Amino acid sequence: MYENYVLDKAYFVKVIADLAAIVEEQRDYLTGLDSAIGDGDHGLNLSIGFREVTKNLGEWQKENLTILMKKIGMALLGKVGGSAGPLYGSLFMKMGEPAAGKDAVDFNEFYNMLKVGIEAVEMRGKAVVGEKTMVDALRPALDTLAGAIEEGVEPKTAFEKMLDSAKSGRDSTIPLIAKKGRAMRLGERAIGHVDPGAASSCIILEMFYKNMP
Amino acid sequence: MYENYVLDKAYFVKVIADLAAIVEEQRDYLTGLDSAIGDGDHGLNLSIGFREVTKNLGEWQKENLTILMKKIGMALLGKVGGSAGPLYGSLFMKMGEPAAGKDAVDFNEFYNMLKVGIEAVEMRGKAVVGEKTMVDALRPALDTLAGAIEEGVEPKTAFEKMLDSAKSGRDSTIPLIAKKGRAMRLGERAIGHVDPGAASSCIILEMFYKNMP
Amino acid sequence: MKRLINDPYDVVEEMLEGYVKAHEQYVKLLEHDGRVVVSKKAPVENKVGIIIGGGSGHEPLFLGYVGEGFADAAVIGNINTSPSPEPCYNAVKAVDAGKGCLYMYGNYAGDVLNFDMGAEMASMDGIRVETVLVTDDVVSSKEIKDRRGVAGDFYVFKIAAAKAALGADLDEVKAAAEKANANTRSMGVALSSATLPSTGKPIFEMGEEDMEIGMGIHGEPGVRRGKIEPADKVIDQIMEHILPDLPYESGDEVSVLVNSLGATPLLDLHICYRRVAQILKEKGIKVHKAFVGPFATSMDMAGMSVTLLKLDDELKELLDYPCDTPYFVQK
Amino acid sequence: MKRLINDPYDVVEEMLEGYVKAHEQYVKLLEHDGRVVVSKKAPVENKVGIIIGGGSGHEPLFLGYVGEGFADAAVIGNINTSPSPEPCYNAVKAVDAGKGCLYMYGNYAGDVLNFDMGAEMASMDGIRVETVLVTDDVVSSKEIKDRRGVAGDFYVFKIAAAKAALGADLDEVKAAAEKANANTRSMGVALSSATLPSTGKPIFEMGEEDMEIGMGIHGEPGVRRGKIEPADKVIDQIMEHILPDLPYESGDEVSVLVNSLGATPLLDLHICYRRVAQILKEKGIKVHKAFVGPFATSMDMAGMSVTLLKLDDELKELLDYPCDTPYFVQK
Ligand SMILES: Nc1ncnc2c1ncn2[C@@H]1O[C@H](COP(=O)(O)OP(=O)(O)O)[C@@H](O)[C@H]1O
Ligand SMILES: Nc1ncnc2c1ncn2[C@@H]1O[C@H](COP(=O)(O)OP(=O)(O)O)[C@@H](O)[C@H]1O
Ligand SMILES: [Mg+2]
Ligand SMILES: [Mg+2]
Ligand SMILES: [Mg+2]
Ligand SMILES: [Mg+2]
Repeated sequence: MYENYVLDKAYFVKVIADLAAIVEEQRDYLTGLDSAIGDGDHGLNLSIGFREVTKNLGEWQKENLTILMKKIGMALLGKVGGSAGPLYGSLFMKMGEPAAGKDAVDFNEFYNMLKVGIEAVEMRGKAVVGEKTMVDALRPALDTLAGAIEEGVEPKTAFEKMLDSAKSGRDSTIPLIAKKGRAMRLGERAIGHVDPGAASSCIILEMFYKNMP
Repeated sequence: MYENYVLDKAYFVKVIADLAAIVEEQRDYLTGLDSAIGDGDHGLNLSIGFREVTKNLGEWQKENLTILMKKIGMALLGKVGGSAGPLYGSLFMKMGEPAAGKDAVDFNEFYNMLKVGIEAVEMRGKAVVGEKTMVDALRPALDTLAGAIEEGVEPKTAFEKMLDSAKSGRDSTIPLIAKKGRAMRLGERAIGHVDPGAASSCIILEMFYKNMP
Repeated sequence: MKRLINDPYDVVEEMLEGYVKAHEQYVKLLEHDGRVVVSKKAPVENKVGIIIGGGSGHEPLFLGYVGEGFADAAVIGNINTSPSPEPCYNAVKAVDAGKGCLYMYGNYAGDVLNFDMGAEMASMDGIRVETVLVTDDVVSSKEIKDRRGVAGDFYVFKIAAAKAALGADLDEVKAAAEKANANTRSMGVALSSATLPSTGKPIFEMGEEDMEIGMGIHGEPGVRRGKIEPADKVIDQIMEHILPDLPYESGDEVSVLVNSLGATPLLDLHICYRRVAQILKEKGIKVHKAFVGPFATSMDMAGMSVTLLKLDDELKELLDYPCDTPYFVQK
Repeated sequence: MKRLINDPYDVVEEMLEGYVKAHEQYVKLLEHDGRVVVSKKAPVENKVGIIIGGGSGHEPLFLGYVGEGFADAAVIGNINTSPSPEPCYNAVKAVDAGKGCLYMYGNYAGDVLNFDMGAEMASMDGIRVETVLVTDDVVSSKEIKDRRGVAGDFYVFKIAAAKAALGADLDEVKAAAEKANANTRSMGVALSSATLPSTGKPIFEMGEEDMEIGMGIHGEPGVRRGKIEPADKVIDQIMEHILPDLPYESGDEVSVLVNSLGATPLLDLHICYRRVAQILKEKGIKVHKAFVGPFATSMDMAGMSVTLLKLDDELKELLDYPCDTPYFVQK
C-alpha cells in the first residue's frame, strides 16, 4: 500500500507555497503567542523566511526533491535567525536526504523524510518532550505516524492521526514550565500559554496533510 | 478717604500666604493653560517660587514692607526662572519701593506700589496690550484703578473694578494671536486659549482684593 | 509614559547630584550655586569662557557638553524653564579668565530675560559678556531673529567652543558662533508628548495616528498637526523645508545631525539618516560628518529632528577640533 | 508609542544602510554579506578578532561598538532575533588576522545555535573561534550559566577588546572576557513595552501603574510585575539583588553602568545613579568610573538597568583603555 502512495514534486511545491501563505495569515497569531512568553517575533521570523522561499520557489522547483528541500532549509536558516531558523532550517534541509535525488517519493520514503527532519530538530536543539518547545508537537507526531504505519493504517488516515497527535502535543505545552528557549527564564509565568514553536509545527504538518492526495 | 485707608504688614503677609496657597491649588489649572499654548510649566514654576516664599515668610515678615516685597520678588526671580520669574520677580521687588521703608501704607501709596510694579513688568518684558501676555490683564487693571481713584470711588470698590478689568483683560487674550513669549511661534493655533500669565495675574490681584479690609 | 523619579519638585537637584557624581572626572557644581555645572578645568588660562544653558529636560543638552574643548559651564534651569539670573552671573564669575565670556542658548523669551540680567550683573563687575542666540528652527518663524533654537545648539556651541579653545578673543569667538548659527537650519517632528515630571502626564495628548510637524524641544506645539507617515516621507518634508531656507546647494559641504527627541530609537534615526543622505547626494551636497543620536531631547518625547550645518574650511576645522565631555568625545 | 520607519520588513537593511553611511569613517558592510558590520581597520595585524552580535533593536548594541580598540565586527540579526550562521562565519573570515577570533554575545538559545554553526564553519577553514556568553542578568536564573546577557555585554566586550588590542592571544582574551563576565551583575526594570516595527504595537500591554521587574532587553517578561515606585525605591530593590549576588563588598572597587532601555531620559537615569552612588558609599564600595546612558536598549522601551563590574588592576586598565567607535569614544 505504502509503495503505491506517491507524493511528487508538485505536492511538495504546493505544500511549501501553502505554508508560505498560511504563515503570512497566521503571522500575528504566532507573534501573539511569542509575545506572551517570548520576544514576540516568531510569526515575523517565519514570515521573513518564507517570503524568501516564495521569491525563489519558481526557480527551485526545477531541482530534485533533495535539492529543493535543502534550498528551502538553507533559506530558512539564512533568513530567519533566532531559534526557529536553525531548527526549521535543519528540519527541511535534512528532510530532503531520504528522497535521494528523486522527483517523487512513496509513503515509506516520506515517513523517512519526516523522521530524519524531526530528529535533526532534536539534535540541533537538544530538547526532549516536556520542555515546552516544538519538540512537544513533533516527537509525539512522529511516534504516532510510526505506530500507524506499523499497524498498516491507510496513508492519509495515518497522517491524520499524526496531526492529531501534534495538536495534542502542542496543547500539552500549555500547563508546562519551559526548560528550553527564551521562555525558560519565565519560570511559573510561562504556565497557561501555548508554546509558539509547537503551534507553528502543527501548522507545518497541517499543510503536508491538507495537500495529500 | 484714601489717606485713612491703611494696609498694614499683616495684610501683605496674609495676601502672600493666601497667594502661595492658591498657587498650589491652581497649579495644575495654570499648567493646563500653559500646555495648550506654551510648555506646560507655568503653574509649576509659580509653585516652586511660592514654596520658597512660604518657607521664608515667617522670617521675612520682621522686615519693613519695602524689604519684605523685595525679598519676595528676589525669591521669585531666583527660583522661578523662565519668563514668569523675572516678570513677577520685578513686580514684587519694585512694588516695595513706594512703601519707602514703612510698615504700613495708605491707599494712595498702595496704588503707587501697584503702578510701579506693573510698569516694571512692562519694562522687563517690553510687551504692550494685545500681545497675549500678562500685560493684557495688568495694564487695563491699573488704568481702571487710576480712573476709579480719579473719580473718588471707595477703595474696596475701586479695587473690585480693577479686578473685573483684569479678568476682562485676561479673557480678551482668548481670541488673540500671541506676539510675545513662547506662544508667539504658534501663530493661529494660539487662538481660542487664555494666556496663562494673564490668568495668574488675575489670581494675584484677586488675593490683594479678597484680603482688603 | 512613565518616569523614574522621586518628588517632582526635586528632579533637577537630584539629577544634578547624580550627574556630578557620575561624571566627577569632568565636572562639579559651584559650591555656592547648585545650578551651575562647571568644568573641572575651568577657568582655562587665556581662553574666552564658554557658557551655555537653559531649562532642564533636554539632556545631554546643556550640561552634557561641559568639559575640555567644549563649554566651561552650563547654567541649569527648572524643567523647560530658563535658569534665573543669579546662576547665569555666577557662571561668569567661575569661568572668566580675563578674556570675557560668551553666553549661548536657544532663542526663548524667558532665557533672554534671565541671561541678560546675568550679563548686566557681570558687567557691573567689569567682565564683558557677549551673547549669541541660536535660531535654527526653520518652521518657528519666517523672521530668522524670531526663530527658536533646537538641536542646532549643538553645532553653534561646538564651533564657538573650539574657536575659544584655539585662543581667539571674545569678538572672534562670537563671530564664529554667529557664523555657525547663520549656517545652521533644523526642523523636527514629534510623535508623542513628553511626560511632565510634575504631573506624570503628557504635556499634551496626541492621537494614535497623529504627528506634530515643527514641534519644539519644550513641547511647544508645532506649526501643524498631520497624519503620521513613513520615515522617508517625513524626511522628504523636512528636507523640503530646510534645504531652500539657507539655501544648501549643489557643491556645498555640510554636517548633518539627526537628533532624537528622546524616545525615538537609533534604529529609526538611522533609517531617517539613510533618506537624508540619499537626498543630499541627489542634490550634489557633500556630507563631511554625520551625528546620529540624542543630542537635544525633550525627555521621553518620541520624535526627531534634522539639522544641517553648511561648512567652510574654518567651520570644518572647528567642528573637528577634539573635545572631551561626558556626552560628547571627539578625538 | 510610534515609530519612524518604512516597510517593517526593511527596517534592518535600511538601518544598516543609514548606519554605514553616517559612520563611514569607522565602519562598512561586508561586500558579500550585508549583515556584517566591520571596522574599517579590520583585520588588525597580530590581533585576535573581536566579533560581537545578536538581534537588532538594541542599538547602540552591537554595531555601535565596532571601531578602533573595541569590536572588529558585529553580526546583525533581525529585530530581537539572532543572526543566522552565515554572517557569523563571514565575520570571522573578514576580521581574522591569523590569531583566531572571539565571539561574544548574550546568552540566548537562538544566538548559541547560530553562532555555534558559524564557528563550526570557520573551524572547517582552520580558523579557531572561541566563544564567551554574557550572563549578567541576576534575576533571569539562579544558575549563572542559564542567565541571559543584558547591559553587562558592554563591559565584557570592552574588556576583551582592550585585551586583544594589547596583543594578547586568543586564550588570554577569552580569559579576560570570562573574568569580566564573572565580575559583572545586572538587573533592570521596564515601565513599558517596546513597539514592534512589524505590528506598530507594543509587544505586551502594561497597566498605567505597573512596572516589570527583571525584564530582559528583548521584551521577554520579567520575574514579576509590581506597582511602579519612586526611583529611590526601585534602585534599592535592584541593589538588594545585585550586591549579594557576586557579592560586592566593602573595600571593592567597581564600575557602574546605569543603562536606559530606550525611552527613559538621562534626567531620570541620573536620579537613579544618585541613589546607586549613595548605596555604594554606605557599603564602602568605591566607584572607579560610571557610565550613564543608553548602552543596550530595547528600542523605545521605558525602563533602566543597573550593572556593576568589580574591578582589579587588570580590569581597570582594560576598561580605561582608549577606543574610538561611533557610540563609544574614550580618550
Ligand atoms: N532548544 C530548542 N529546541 C527546540 N525548540 C526550541 C528550542 N529553543 C526554542 N525552541 C522553539 O523556538 C520557538 C521560538 O522561536 P523564535 O521566536 O522564532 O525564536 P527566538 O526565541 O530566538 O525569538 C519556541 O517557541 C520553541 O518552540
Ligand atoms: N515679554 C513678556 N511680557 C510679559 N509677559 C510675558 C512675556 N513673555 C511671556 N510672558 C508671560 O509669561 C507667561 C508664561 O510664563 P511661564 O510659563 O512661567 O514661562 P515660560 O514661557 O518661560 O515657560 C505667558 O503666559 C505670558 O503671560
Ligand atoms: Mg521569539
Ligand atoms: Mg511655560
Ligand atoms: Mg518654561
Ligand atoms: Mg527572537
